Amino acid sequence: MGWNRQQMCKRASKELLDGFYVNLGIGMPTLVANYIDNTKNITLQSENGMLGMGPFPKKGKEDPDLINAGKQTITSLADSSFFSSADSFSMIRGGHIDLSILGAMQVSESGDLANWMIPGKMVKGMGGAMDLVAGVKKVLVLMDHNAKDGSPKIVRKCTLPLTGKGVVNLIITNLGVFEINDGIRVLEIAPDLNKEELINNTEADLNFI
Amino acid sequence: MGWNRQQMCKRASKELLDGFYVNLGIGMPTLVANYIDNTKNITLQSENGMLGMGPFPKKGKEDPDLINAGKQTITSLADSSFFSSADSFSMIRGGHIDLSILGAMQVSESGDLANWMIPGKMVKGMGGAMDLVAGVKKVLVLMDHNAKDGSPKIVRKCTLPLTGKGVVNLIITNLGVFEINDGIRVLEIAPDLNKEELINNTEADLNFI
Amino acid sequence: MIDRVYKKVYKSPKQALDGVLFDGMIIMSGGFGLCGLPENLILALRDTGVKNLTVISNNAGTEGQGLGLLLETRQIKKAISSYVGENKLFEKQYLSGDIELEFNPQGTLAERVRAGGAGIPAFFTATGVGTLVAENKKHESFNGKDYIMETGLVADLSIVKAWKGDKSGNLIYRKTARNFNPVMATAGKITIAEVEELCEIGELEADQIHTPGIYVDRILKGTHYSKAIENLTLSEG
Amino acid sequence: MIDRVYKKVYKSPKQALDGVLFDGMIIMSGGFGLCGLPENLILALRDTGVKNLTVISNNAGTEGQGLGLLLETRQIKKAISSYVGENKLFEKQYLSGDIELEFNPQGTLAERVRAGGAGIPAFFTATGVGTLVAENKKHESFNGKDYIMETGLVADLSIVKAWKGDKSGNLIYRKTARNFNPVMATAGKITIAEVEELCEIGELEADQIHTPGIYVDRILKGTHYSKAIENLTLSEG
Repeated sequence: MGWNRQQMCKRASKELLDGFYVNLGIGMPTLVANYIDNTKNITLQSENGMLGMGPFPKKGKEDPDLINAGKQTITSLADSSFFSSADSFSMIRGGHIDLSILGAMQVSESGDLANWMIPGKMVKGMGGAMDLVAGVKKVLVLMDHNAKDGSPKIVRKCTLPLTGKGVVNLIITNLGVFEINDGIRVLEIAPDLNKEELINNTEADLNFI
Repeated sequence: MGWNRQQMCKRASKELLDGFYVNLGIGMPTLVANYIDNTKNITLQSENGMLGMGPFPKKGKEDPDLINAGKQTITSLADSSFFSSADSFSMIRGGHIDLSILGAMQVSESGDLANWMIPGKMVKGMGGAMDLVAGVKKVLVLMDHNAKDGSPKIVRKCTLPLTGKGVVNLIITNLGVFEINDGIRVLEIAPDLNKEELINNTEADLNFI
Repeated sequence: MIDRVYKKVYKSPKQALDGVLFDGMIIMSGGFGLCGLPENLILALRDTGVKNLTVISNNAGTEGQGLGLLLETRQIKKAISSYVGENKLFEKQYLSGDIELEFNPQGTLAERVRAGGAGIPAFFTATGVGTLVAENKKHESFNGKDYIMETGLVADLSIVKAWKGDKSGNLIYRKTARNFNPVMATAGKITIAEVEELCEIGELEADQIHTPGIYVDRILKGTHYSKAIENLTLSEG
Repeated sequence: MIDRVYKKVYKSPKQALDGVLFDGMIIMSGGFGLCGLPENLILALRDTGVKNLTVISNNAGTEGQGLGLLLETRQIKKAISSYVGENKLFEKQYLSGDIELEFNPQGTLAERVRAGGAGIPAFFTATGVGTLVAENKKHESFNGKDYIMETGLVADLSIVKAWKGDKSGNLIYRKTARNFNPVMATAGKITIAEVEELCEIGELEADQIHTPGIYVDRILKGTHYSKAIENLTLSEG
C-alpha cells in the first residue's frame, strides 16, 4: 500500500534544496543520497567529522580512515573537509545544517520524536540523534507509516522515550507527506490511497486543509 | 637600589623549568625570553594563537601575518604551531600553560592582582590578562617594587580594580623574590639591601622564615 | 559525482555586502590588532555608510586603519572588545560619550563567539571572578571553585579574512593572521570571507581546512592588502 | 635559536604507559567505531591488567577489537559513550550488571570533553531537553528556549591516535580518523599519542597542526595497525 522505499526516498530528496547542507541518518535516510538532483548543489555532512561526503568507494578503493557515521566506507569529494567531533557537533548544535533526515519509531502531533530506545530491550545508545534533532534547522522523519505489527507510528503522544521534544518538521511515510506545525497537516497522500485509509492508519488527528 | 631590570629578568628566567610552556606578558616580561637557558626546552605561547614563539626577525624578514600579543613582529621555530584565539584561550583557561609572567600595578598579600585599569583614567582594556591569571598553573609578577611616586605596590589589599583574585604565586621585584602562599614569604633579598629597607618599602606583612 | 555550481563567489567587497546591511546591526570582525583584518570589507563597509553599528572585534584598529576607518565616519555606536589601547580617536569618542564600550577578557570574548557559533547559549569560566567583569553575572561553584556565567554571542554579519579560500567557501588562514577569524566565521547569521587567493575546488587539502565552507555564505578575493605592521620589532644583527 | 631536546618520545606503548596507570582511573580513548583508534595503546593497556576503569569513548569497540579487548578481560567498570551497538559482549556484561553505562548524546559527549580540556566546568545545550538525558539536570531558559546544563569531563589519562606526529608532540590526523582524538588530547591530565609516522621537528607545517604539542605528554610510533573496517560498503561498478 502506498509508496515503496524508492519512491519515499525520491520524495524525500525533493526536500534537499539547492545550496543545502544535509545530514542523512543511518538506514533508509542514507539511501536518499542516491536520488539527489545533480543540478542542485547539495553538501552532505557526516557527524563523525566530514563535510562533502561522496559515494561509497569502488572495490579496492576503500579507506579505513574514511567512514561515515554508520561506519560505512565512503569517499571524499573535491570540496570535502574533515574536522573533529567537537567541531562537527558545533556545526550541528549551532544550527548550520539545513536539513536532517532520520528514521523514527514514533512521532507525535506536537513533533516529539522517539527513535532511540525501547524500554526493556537492550539500549544501543542515541549516538548523534539527539544533537541532530535539537540543532538542525529542519528535521524530516522518513519512516514506514505503521509499525510491523500494524500499529500507527504517528501518534497523539509518544509512549516510547523521546529523542527530542517538538523537533520534527516534516514526516514522509509510505502513505503520505505530513507537516507538523501546530498539529499535523497532510501535504500529500500516496496515489492509491484515500483519506479514510490514512486516518485509520494514524493515531494523531490529521488536518487536510 | 636592588637589582636592575636585566638582573630581574635573569632571576625570573630561572622559574622557567625544563619542558615548560610559558606565556610572557607585554613589556618587561617579554624581555625574560632573552635569558632563557638554552639547555632547557622552553616553549613560549603567544595568546593571539601561537606556540613556539621565536626571536624577533632580522631586518627585511618581518612578516605582517606573524606577530605576538604585543603586536610585535616575531618569528616561528621548527616546532611551532598556529591556532585560533578560541583554541589559544582553551589552552590557557584549561590549565595547560605552566607559567605566566606579567607586570602589575598592585599585588595583595592574598595574591590579588591589579594591572589593567586606574579609575578616572582612560581604560585600554584587560586584553588576555584576566584569562591568563585565572587559567595558568603558576603566575609570576615581575615589577618594580615601588610605584614612581615611591608608594608600595605589594599591599595588604589592592585599591585598584582587580585583574584576578588570589591568583599570584610569585613576585619578583628589584628588591627581592616573594612567594604568596597564605601570606607573603620572602625567598630572596637583593644583595645590597637589608630586611628593614624591604619592610619599609612594602605595605603588606612580610614573612622572613 | 556532481558538477557543482557554487554561488558564493562575489566580484567585489561592495557586491558581497549588498543586501545584508542595515543600520543598528551587529557585526563581528576578525583580526588581532592589524593582523588578519578583513581590510577590503571594512573599507567597503565604510563606503556604504551603514550606521549605529555594534562591532564585536578584539581591537578597535588604529587611526586610519582597520575599524579605525569606521570610527572616523562615526558608524560605530558600540564596541565589544578586549583591548582598544592603540586608538586615540576611539578614546576621544569614548570620553565624549559618542561610543559605548563593553570590555570582555580576550579569552572570554573568543569563547563567547565560539559558543554563539556552536549553539551554546552560556558557559561558565573562572576568568574575571572577583573583578568588575563578574559584576551582575551569575556565579556558581564547581568542585569548590567559583565561576561566572558568560553568554554566547552571535552577529547579524561576520566579516573574516583568510589566506586561501575555495569557491565552496573552505578557508585556510596563515600564521597568526588566523586569530579570531575562524570562530567569528561560525557566529555570523551571514558570514562573508575575503581571501588573498581564491582557489578552484580541490586545490585545498581536505585535512587542512580551518573553516569548512558551510560557514561561509559569500567569498571574494581582496585586491587591496596594506597589511600594516603595528609594532615592527627587529632583532639585532 | 635553541637546540631542543625532546623527552616525549617513547619506544613502545608499554613504556609509554609506565608509571601513569592505577586501578579505578578514568581513561579517555579517541576513535569512532574502529576508525582512528589508539590500537597499540589499547593492546598494551590490556596487558598491564589495570582494572576498574572508567572509559570515556564514543563507542565500546567490537568483539576482539578496540575497547572490546578490555571487555574480554573485564577491566572496564564503567563506560561513558554515545553508542555501544556493535558489541555483544558489552551487552552481556551490561545485562548481567558487570558493567555500568552512561549514555551521552554524541555531540554532548564531544563538547563535555572539549569543555574539560578548555577549563569550562559547565555549559548549556538544547540537546536532550525533554528526554531521559535531561533528568536531574539543571534547566535554564535563554531567549525563551529551554536548555540543560552539562559538565566538563577530564580524564586521568587520554590515549589518542594520529596519523603523523613530531617529537615535540604536534599531531596531524587523517580524514575521519580525526573524530574524538583532538578533543580527548586536550582533556587528559596525561595524554599519550600513538602515530603512524613519527616525524622530526620541522617536518610538519605549523599552519596544519591539529593538536599542538602542549597537549601531548608522551608519543610513540605504533607498530601494529589492523585498521579494521567495520562496515565495508562499496558502490557498484
